[in-house]
Amino acid sequence: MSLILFIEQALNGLQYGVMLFLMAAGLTLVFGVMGLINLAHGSLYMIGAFAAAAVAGATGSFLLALVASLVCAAFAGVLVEFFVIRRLYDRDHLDQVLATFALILIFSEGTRWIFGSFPLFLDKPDWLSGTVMLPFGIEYSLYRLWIILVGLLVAAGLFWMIGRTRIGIRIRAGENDREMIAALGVNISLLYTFVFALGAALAGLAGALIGAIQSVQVGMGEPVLILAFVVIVIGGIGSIKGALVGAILVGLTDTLGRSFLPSFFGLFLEPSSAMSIGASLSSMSIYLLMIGVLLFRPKGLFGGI
Amino acid sequence: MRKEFFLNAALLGVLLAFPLWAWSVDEPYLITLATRAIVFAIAGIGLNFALGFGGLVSLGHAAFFGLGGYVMGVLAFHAQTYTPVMGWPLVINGTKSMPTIWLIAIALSALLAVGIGALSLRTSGVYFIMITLAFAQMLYYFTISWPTYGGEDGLSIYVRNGFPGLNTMDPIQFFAICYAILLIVLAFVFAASRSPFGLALGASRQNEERIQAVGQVPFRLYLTAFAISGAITGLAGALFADLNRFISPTMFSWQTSGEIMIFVILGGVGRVFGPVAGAVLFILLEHTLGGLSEFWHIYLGAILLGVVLFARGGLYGMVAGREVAHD
Amino acid sequence: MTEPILDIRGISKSFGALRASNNINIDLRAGEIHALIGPNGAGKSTLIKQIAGGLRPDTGSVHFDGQDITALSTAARARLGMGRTFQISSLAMEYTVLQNAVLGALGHRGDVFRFFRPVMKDAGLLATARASLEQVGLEEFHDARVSELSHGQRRQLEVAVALTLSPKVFLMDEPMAGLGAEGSHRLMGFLDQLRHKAPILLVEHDMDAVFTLADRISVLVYGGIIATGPVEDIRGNPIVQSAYLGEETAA
Amino acid sequence: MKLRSILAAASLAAMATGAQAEGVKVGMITTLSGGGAGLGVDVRDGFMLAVAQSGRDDIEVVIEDDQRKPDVAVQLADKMIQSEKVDVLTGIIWSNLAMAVVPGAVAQGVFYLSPNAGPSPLAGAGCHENYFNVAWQNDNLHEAAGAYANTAGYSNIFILAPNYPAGTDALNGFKRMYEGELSGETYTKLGQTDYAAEIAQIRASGADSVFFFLPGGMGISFLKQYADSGVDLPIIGPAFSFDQGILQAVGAAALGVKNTSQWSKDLDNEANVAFVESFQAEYGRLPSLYASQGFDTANLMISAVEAADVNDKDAFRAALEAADFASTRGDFAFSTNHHPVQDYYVREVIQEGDVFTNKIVGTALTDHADAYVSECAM
Repeated sequence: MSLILFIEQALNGLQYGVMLFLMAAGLTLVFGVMGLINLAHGSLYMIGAFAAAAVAGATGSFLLALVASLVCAAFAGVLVEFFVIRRLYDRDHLDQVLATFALILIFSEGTRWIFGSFPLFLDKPDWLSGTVMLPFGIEYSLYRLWIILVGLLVAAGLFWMIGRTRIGIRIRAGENDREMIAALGVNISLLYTFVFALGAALAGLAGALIGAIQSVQVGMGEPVLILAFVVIVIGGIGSIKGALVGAILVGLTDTLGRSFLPSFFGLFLEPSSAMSIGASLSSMSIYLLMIGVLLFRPKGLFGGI
Repeated sequence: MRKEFFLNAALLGVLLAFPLWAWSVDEPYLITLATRAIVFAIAGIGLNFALGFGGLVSLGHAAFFGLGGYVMGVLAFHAQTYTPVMGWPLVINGTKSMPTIWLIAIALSALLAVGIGALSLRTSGVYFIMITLAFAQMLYYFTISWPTYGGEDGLSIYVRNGFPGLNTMDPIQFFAICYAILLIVLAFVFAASRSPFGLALGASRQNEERIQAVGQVPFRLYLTAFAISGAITGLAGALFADLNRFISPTMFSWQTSGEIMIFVILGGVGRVFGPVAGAVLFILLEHTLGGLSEFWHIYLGAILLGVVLFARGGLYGMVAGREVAHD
Repeated sequence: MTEPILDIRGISKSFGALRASNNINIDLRAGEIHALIGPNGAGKSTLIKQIAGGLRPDTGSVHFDGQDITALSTAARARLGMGRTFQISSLAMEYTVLQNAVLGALGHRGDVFRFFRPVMKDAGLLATARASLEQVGLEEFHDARVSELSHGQRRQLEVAVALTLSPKVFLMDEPMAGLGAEGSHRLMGFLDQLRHKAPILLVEHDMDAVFTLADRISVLVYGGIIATGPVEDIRGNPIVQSAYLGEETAA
Repeated sequence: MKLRSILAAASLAAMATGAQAEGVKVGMITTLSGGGAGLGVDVRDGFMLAVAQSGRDDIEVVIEDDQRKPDVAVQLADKMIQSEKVDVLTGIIWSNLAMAVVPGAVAQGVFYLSPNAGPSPLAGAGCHENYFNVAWQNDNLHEAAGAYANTAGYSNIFILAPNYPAGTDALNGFKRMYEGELSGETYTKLGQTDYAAEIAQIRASGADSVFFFLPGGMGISFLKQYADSGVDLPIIGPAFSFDQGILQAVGAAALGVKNTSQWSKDLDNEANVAFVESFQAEYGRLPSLYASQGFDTANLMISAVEAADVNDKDAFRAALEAADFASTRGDFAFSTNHHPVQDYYVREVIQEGDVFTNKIVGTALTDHADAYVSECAM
């Protein structure tokens, strides 16, 4: 293995981590503020991707498609929050898991009913196509660099919002003590709707951004959802910082595991079994990471609650 | 109490009468359908032992369901091919005997549950949900890429394993076996729920401080409950494998964990008979809605949503009202 | 004076910069009620946790019945004979009164890992449970759920559950809190008798109760014991009055 | 639309008169809900089109959704055989579901006609006289890709597939025919969506070309990311990732890619021209590979129904073996293990107007059977 390949793979891991962060940020926010486990977060991701594909197909504009993904996912989020989710805040996790699992079924088949069973087309715009040369002679996809940038901007925006704005103060207060914030005269149900819509919009944006280089199809949300849960559990549920660190850890572990585990086993095993053992182990690597983290920190890396 | 008693009796009665009727009119598929409901019910009873009685929300019970299935698959595969399961350090041969397979499935599932539980019980709440899911996912990916027993293709065992004195390939006889096991499991869980262990476990779920103050360690109670829970679900997995004469990594998937949880919640968390009602309802829904439309998952989702939002406590909560204290 | 049953020797506990317990020595002897008083935030709950288990002191040791129990878990201490009642009722809320009492008796007997016999038909456990409930005056409420009980009744049940353990000492964290005048009065009469069964380490805010019941009093201020002695000594102790009683009466 | 009662229109009349003696009852178990539903829908539509075109009023088709779950498929097969008393089963898309259903079904005496999956055990030691595969053995398209790589002059290829049995079979099939060197061989996680790490490996490996087998959404993701990576080595793959149903989702990223298939919509034979036209007229979309396989499966069965009574198992089996039907692929015959002997073509992805589709640019293998024939005792 060459150093340059290692650096490139580390960059890939970072980029994958940032993609996961976009998805995990909304999930951890919703959990931190409302204490809600939302399995349907993956469906909002899917809605964002489908909305973007539909709008890009009709208008040809990628930026309009991104806007559409934000708006549609946020709108779906508000609807779901209003009709279903707000009845679940004071329920236990079990009811939340089942109800949002039911939402997955409804959203997935509803999307298939509207858009059909075949994957949709969504591509990055021309101005983000192609590659750029990085130092050390690494040729890297411009679009992937752009995703890293957007992801870091979103992270910065969230840190700013939570740390510096009035709405952020309310969110933090709500995390600590629901009754207190209600006593302060803040309209708590409006705050919750806002936070849920924000989380949904982030998921939708992630769906659109990632959909441009992946497959826009029904069921695209569930594998990402499980990864996002792994991320926020590693980071500590409710912590945006934890989500960012967790996402990057997961991204790096997965990417580097995939790239180097088979050749690592090749050092002392025959090639075919090295390949299969390496591949099996790398598909389990993030779960091993998560179990390892939880054994030493049962509330995740940044989980204080 | 009386309402619940009648509901239990009716449930068991219908579960027995329906296949007998199907047998008399020669509809073997309907017998198989009832058997499927029973096997799912046993899996749900297993989860309910940890989830309902101990408050341990495990989203990884597919690990035990799948392990039970693979115990059956691996033992039967080696018996069919006349190869030993293991040649060293001691020779273990395959078997086609159901009772042996059940015992091994129960023992290994309990052992796996002790391992997973000992690690997972360090966490609680959502972390516990996710760490149990992680263990099941690892087994899922492992079996997918493990070529010896078919990987993702799974493994077909063409003929059901044997039970002394019965023809297990005859649907009604296999049904009878499963029904008998259901009764035994229900009897055990019913007894355990009223036993000293049940009282202590329930108290631990409600208030860990309390159980410590009377001199007992919650961790031991939870771990025991988790092991029993895993063993029952593992037994269900072995039966499920024999029902289908087929095993595959799907048994380990998170959707399987989710479905087992649905049986429990649909029926009523913490009720001894809850998972039975839940599994029967789920099979009924799957069977009738599947014929309505290509998009039947939408209706299934809407019904599940309705149950969570408006029928708290599941079917049993709706019909039998609030749970009465066991005494 | 007899040998102390419970002997806390020089324990200290810090949380970051905060010294919650500062070289505390306190003991409990047969037949006495030893009251621990102190203003809010003095570190009473932290001290109780270190005695009952659940919090390990940084330094110092806890001796019980001649044995060093500093490293033992809460459950192990309970099995050795520490009966505890909590400041905030800590009961199995979904269970009935009788079930909670049976739970105590079962925990004490120790054969928890039995799966087949109905626990609520176990004559031995029921006898212990009923006797304890009768002592605290809850015999009329066997079948009531704890969640339906009044605040005072829950306090009584706490004591009853502790009784089922036949403890060698009682640790009681504010048992009078929230009781009406009549309830307090009844409980005081009961504790007065109870000390002959097993001595009581009593954390209490109700000064009337403390001065009526206690044989000895220790005063905890800012994590340290500033005085220990018989009731009259403490009542007359100028340091205590300025540091604590004065403040309390002013409040 | 009531699934359970999708009957070939005329069969209603047949039922009304009770005339069932000559007819055949078909059970179709296929994936109609969830992520992989597109393939099942195509197989079903192709199959039903052929049934309708046959004009026969004695073919009854019962259709059920397997949800892509093996245990559900097994239950449905039991139901179809035991309760519906079907004569012929068909429809399964996925190898793992086929492995779960087929051995048990054929052992109970029904015929199974596979419109898509062709796992190797069923072609070799596990072959059965009542099992017919009308699509291909799983390795076939990969073998064709290997053969094409030779003719294209590739000598240092990078190959990748998901880490599951069909993936291992794919790479083994490719290597069976390919004669050059491998610059790398990688197994990815099943369901993986991000391929940056693999693409970086390809770039670093010094390969002159890439072969991949990534069915469904995995292939779409890989192709889009590959096109975006600046690695411009030629790619070859089996038709699955370049099929009509998903090409539109890949878009320009797939243009020019060579893929191997036993069918293409521009195959110039009478049956195919009629099929493509009538499929488009009936369903308003271009037919896919899977639709052609469903169509051929139905026509094979119809040819057998016309030649023999399904209750006479031996005669019906002989009629199936004769494969006397006009296949959309042109020449079609069964090998002794009841798997196809057929030509495999090389197609190139092109754009016609706004539609992405394939055109044939060559033939990879002629009259090709499969590697497992000799293991089959039939």
